[in-house]
Amino acid sequence: MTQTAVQGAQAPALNRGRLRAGLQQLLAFASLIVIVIFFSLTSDVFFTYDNLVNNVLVSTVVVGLLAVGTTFVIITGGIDLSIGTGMSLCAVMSGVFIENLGLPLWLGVLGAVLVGGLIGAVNGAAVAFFKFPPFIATLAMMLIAQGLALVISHTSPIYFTKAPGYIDLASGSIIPGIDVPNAVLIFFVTAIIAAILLNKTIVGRYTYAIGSNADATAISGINVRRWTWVVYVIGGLFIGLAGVMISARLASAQPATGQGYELQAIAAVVIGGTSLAGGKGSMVGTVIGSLIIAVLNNGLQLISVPQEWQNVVLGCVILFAVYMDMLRRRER
Amino acid sequence: MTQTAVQGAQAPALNRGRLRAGLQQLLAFASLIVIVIFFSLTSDVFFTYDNLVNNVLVSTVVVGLLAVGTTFVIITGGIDLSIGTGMSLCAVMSGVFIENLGLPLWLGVLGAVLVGGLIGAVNGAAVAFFKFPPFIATLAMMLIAQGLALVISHTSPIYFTKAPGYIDLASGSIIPGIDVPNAVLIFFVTAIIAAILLNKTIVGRYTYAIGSNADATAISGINVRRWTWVVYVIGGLFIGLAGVMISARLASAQPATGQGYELQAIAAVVIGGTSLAGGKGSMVGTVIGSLIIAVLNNGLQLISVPQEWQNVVLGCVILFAVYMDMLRRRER
Amino acid sequence: MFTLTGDPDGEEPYVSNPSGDGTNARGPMSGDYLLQVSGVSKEFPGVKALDQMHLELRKGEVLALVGENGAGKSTLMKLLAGVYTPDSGRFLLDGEEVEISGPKHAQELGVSIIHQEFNLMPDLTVAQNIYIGREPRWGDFLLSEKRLNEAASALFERLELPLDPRQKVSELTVAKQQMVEIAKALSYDARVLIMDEPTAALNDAEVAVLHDLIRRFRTPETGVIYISHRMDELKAISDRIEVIRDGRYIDTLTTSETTMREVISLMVGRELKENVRPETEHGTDEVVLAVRGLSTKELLHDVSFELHRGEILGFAGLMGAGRTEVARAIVGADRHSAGEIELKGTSVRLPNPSVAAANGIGYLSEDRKRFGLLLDQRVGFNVALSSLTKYVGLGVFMKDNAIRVTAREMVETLRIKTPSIDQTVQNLSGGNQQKVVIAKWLVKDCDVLIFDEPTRGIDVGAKEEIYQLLNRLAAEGKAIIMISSELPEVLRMSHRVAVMCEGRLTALLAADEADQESIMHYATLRPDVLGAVDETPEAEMQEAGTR
Amino acid sequence: SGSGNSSSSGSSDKKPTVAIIAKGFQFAYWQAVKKGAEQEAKKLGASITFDGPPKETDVDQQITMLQTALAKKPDALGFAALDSKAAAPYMQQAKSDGIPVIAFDSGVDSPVPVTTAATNNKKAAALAAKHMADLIGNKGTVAVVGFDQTSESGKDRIDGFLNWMKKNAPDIKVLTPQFGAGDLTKSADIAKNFLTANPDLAGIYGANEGSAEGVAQGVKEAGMSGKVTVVGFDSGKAQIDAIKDGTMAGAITQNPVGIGEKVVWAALQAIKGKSLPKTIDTGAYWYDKSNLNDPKIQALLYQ
Ligand SMILES: Nc1ncnc2c1ncn2[C@@H]1O[C@H](COP(=O)(O)OP(=O)(O)OP(=O)(O)O)[C@@H](O)[C@H]1O
Ligand SMILES: Nc1ncnc2c1ncn2[C@@H]1O[C@H](COP(=O)(O)OP(=O)(O)OP(=O)(O)O)[C@@H](O)[C@H]1O
Ligand SMILES: [Mg+2]
Ligand SMILES: [Mg+2]
Repeated sequence: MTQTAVQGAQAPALNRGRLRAGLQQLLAFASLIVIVIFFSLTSDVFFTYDNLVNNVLVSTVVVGLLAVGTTFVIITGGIDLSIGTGMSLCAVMSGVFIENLGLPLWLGVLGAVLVGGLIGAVNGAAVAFFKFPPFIATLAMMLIAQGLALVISHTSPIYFTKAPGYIDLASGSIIPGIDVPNAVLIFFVTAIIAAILLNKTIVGRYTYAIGSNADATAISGINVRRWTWVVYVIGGLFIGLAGVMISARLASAQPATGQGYELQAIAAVVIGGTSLAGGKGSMVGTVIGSLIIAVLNNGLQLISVPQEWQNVVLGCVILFAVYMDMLRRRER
Repeated sequence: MTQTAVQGAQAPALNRGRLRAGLQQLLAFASLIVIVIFFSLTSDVFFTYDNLVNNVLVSTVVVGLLAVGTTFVIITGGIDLSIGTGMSLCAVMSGVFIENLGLPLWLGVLGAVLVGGLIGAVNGAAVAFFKFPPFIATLAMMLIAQGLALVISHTSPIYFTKAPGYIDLASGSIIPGIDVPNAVLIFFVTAIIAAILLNKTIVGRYTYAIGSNADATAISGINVRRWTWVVYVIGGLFIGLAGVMISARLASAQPATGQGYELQAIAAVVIGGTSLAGGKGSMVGTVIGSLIIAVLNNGLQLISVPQEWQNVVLGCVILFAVYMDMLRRRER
Repeated sequence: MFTLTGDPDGEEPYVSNPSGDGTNARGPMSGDYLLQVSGVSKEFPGVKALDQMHLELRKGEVLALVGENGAGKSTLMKLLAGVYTPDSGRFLLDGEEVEISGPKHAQELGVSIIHQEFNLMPDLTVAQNIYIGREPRWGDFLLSEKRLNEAASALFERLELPLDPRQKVSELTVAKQQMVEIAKALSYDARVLIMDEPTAALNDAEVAVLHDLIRRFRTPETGVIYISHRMDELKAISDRIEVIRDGRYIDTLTTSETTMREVISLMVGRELKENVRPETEHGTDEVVLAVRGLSTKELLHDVSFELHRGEILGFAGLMGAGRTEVARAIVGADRHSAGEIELKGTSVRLPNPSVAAANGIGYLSEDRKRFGLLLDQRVGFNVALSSLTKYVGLGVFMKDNAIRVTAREMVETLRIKTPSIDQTVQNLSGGNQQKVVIAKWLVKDCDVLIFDEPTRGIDVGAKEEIYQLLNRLAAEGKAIIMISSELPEVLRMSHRVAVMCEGRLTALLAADEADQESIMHYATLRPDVLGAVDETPEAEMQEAGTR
Repeated sequence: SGSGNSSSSGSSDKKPTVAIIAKGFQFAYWQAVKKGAEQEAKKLGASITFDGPPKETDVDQQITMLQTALAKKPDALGFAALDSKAAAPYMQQAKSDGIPVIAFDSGVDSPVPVTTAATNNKKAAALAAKHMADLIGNKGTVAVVGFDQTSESGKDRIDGFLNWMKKNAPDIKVLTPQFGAGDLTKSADIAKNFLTANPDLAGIYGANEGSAEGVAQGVKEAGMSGKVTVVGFDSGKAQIDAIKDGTMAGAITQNPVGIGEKVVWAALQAIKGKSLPKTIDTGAYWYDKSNLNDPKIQALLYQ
């Protein structure tokens, strides 16, 4: 994955390039590191294990999962606005499966993830087969998912009472001794799987190819429609997983939350250096982008920046982080 | 403006084409007409002068103004996420100018519109000169504008008490005898000006050229950076105008509202057939798109669709409208 | 409905069949044919691109397909590649009728194609592009990047192409991108290889390499369809030449028994004034543009020359010599690190092409898709793009009617084949797209015109017209730089020839000093100091060129 | 520590710190709560922080803020839960960290909070219903504009109203509620649509500040000022003006400043280990033209 954070799907060219590539990789983290150092100096609780793991990382999980999933979609040159409300719908369906229908935990979780896959499949079909612009197809899905989440839940949160294990999915800690919440582990494990999928498998290769030049990909004999659809389904599975994680964390499925998460996730992806024009991007970048947003939200509150100023600072830091990334690439 | 709704910046080709172009133009309205007919049949109050003008058109104004302004930006292949919160900032500044500083009405309004232009100028500079991706530059501006609106207003609404004429800007009726609120008039007049700007002037021509292929446009000897910047400034002026209209309508500047309007405005633009990839689009389409959204919101409530279902219907209708538009183009 | 025509041994030229149904009793056994196309038609909105088209490819032959811009060559090839489906007609492969359902199917049938317009994924590497859809894998899913690059390296070694498998395609020059396309097409175990203007972006040395590749590819079981507007290379590479005009089959000639003059007259359907030479012996003494010590960070080193009023200054050099970079640096499309540009005696700063254009310097790029055209806009808009400021009336409004008049004039003057000036440029044939770019600069009316590969993809007839046009412009007092990879063109058209090698200007030759040998000499005159920055590929290229 | 008002430990020589997590911060209501808290903190010599999520549906973000606030190890915590069940584990964490929790605005479904300073939203909404019924003579059609379909307080403000009507005013027909997300323009559009669809509408109830002000605006735009009975909730300049000019008949106000004061007061009591009542009802009051200038009411209103 060395150079991939920068470039996409390639291994570094020459041996002398390895060192430079390694440095590049480090530079990708630059803004994150700068921000972390800043908060470490200005707050004495920021750089504690407890804050970093239980606050920063835990709050990265949901947006991070959405961002990881939607990275695939964005690299194809698409966009998915339905991830936020789609997540709520999946959370609600998880509640329906586990609480209302009393299905076993694993089946309920699987079902919720598959509902996410279904959302992705519908989006993907609209984009790939019916040629809807992704913005429109997923905007419609955003509205439809929001509506359905409210309709299905009868506009009330569904509380997980029957399956105590459900909450442990997010807040428990499967590794004895080390106090890392499962949600964080699940996030990193799935991010790594996603990175492998993107960089080391045929799905990832076609994802880049379609985003780079869909016509040329089609002429090369690749079934662009089918693979585009597959990419949206993958994105959808992550929506489902995010829905499970947010409802497990809150011990409840909140039907009205969700809107706004799509912008945060897309922002994380773009801060991570993935281009909305398609063809370029990396999973490492997306994870870093998600962390930057989470660290900022946490750190600004810790150093008691008044909330109305927090947005101003957040905006400026996003510009700074992206500018650093742009400089880094230009220097290559 | 005949065929431009379809293709962009040129007048219709041949005389025999005129008729076909006219028909096309009508078809662009097709989904709107279908929706209007549907609601006319299902609700006996929908198709009344009062409902159409005072409810539907009045509720079109703010989103419509934002959509009209952002059409320019989208045709260049950009996007502006800051229009919603930028509008709030302009509203707050209008309050500061007129209420806090006691400037005369016209100066306050001018000032607020210019603040919008300034927001656009900053966005434009970030995009055109510093080469930020538009999504990032305007996302940062969205956060910053939101923060500044709250900071400047001390997180309280500013009420317009000193300048009674301000409210008339939106709710008064300048044409005696005919009961059309000024806000509606202003919206249509500016939309027409925008359409002329886009179709009949060099700014419009360059807007299409940049969106179509910025590299080729630059090599053709056009100062792409400058014109991109100009386009964002134009978009910004509309943000300012929208800020004036919303605060005039409410007789107060609400610093916290605004977010979410950007998605509605962009949706209106895209429903109107403008491509987010740039190079294609029309003002007529944007106005139609804004009207479709407003009619739906109004009509669904009139026929008492429960609110949680309204989003579902809205999503489906957007798909339908865009699909109609896609069919219409394919048939050309 | 259709019977085969022609002599089994291909000794006699086919008789043209104006009715297009190809009825003719004589013919070889269908087993001798690799590929047959009969009665194929294809219509686009407003354009009948192919009308009862007919083509036969024999086993073991190179069949050249020629025709004017917009004749329908690429359309026919796209039908064969499964990109379009025909409105009517049949395809026979090895005598058996096939229906080509898509690009993948065409590949499976053994039909491999190099498209005229690049069809590469710029964000992927060279190797990834070549093996797209056929990546070496572990199992079904996991990619093996190592084996991929090894396969590509082996392929390049076999084909003797100077390509780096790991380089990103977006970083390659047009010529190298063309090599990637060629390598990709050859990497399939194809029986029918279709090349749609593979040499448009190549210079003579690279063309030789390509021809060598084709000869090696040809076996008794394979065949090549070769499309080109370079008449000289048809003689060198093809066995037979099929001529088409306006979407219709005209004739098939045996190369060894025909003259190019005959081919051309069949193609254009009229006599051509050939071998246009500059109207004046040399330009005036008035220096319009002086470039002094131009250097860039990457490549250019101390490039100095003067351009005179009324002069055509040819630029020759091997691929990557830096001709394009000189042009881009002059107009400010790229930054230069040192040097000065004087316009009519005063030093000017040209930070970007818009300032250059305002100062009367126009640049026509070699890469028309990326830097030349607004592909999704209409012909009229593209033609007027550079000169829109000329068409502003009443302070702000565009004078659309005046634009339309100009656009129509240009379509006529340059014989741009388009149903109307409202056709989207994307739908024009490659050569006609190039004409649109030229039209744009003619309308702009610059004093200094830098034409980078202006005749790329343009048919012979139109080429002559463009040469005449260049001469006329020069005679009118414009100063013209013509960058070209076609040496004969450079030699014919230039008052003087500038030769470049590895970013340096190695010679400025007067017309009478310039010939094939002298230019080749200076084009390979590598400075002994420093050595090249990016040594390997260029070195190999030059070997290939001098071989 | 680097920043002046960042505080991390409760060492005795420092001012006690109270971290307050509200349901929002942008609306006047929350600013009034903040103001009350700040006043009380100044009076009692404490330092406070005040945060809230951008929207009242952002449960997850509020939980993150809660966690971050706990990371600062404040001496006490004031918390207005968007979803009290979802916050339960963090209440436990606060308890094990020894941080006393004061619930406010609405209850927290947990034994942890030492006290709850809140308005009883259902009761308050019932009060609004009662006044509405009185004003329209116990018959006719009434419309409801809410701000949030899912949160507890959003629901209580509607349910309290609907339940009272059902029980006490059988002749009043209440239309299906619509929700405007507290956005003035949206709420105004909704109110106008209600009036168009039901020309005989007797009254409209707006369930929070934004909704009520939006409804008043919509009624004005429809030219129905005074012809339809508008009952609001909360306070704010536009509402007070609407009451003065007759567009709005009256509204329910809570005591946000009082809530803020009580939170800080109770927090300091808890820090000192003093016992507190289980609930502090901060009350809800009807105000209209007649009692607008009553100093008791004036104290509850904010602009
Ligand atoms: N997609 C399309 N839509 C409309 N017209 C098209 C399309 N593709 C090709 N044409 C038209 O069909 C005709 C044949 O085009 P084609 O590209 O086959 O020509 P060509 O012989 O390859 O020319 P060139 O030598 O310039 O490449 C042209 O008139 C062209 O404008
Ligand atoms: N986009 C690019 N990215 C990286 N390198 C480039 C790019 N364009 C050109 N180069 C390099 O710059 C050098 C000069 O290229 P240039 O295009 O100026 O040469 P040229 O003489 O015009 O030859 P030709 O156009 O035939 O390739 C070459 O070494 C080439 O590899
Ligand atoms: Mg062609
Ligand atoms: Mg070149």
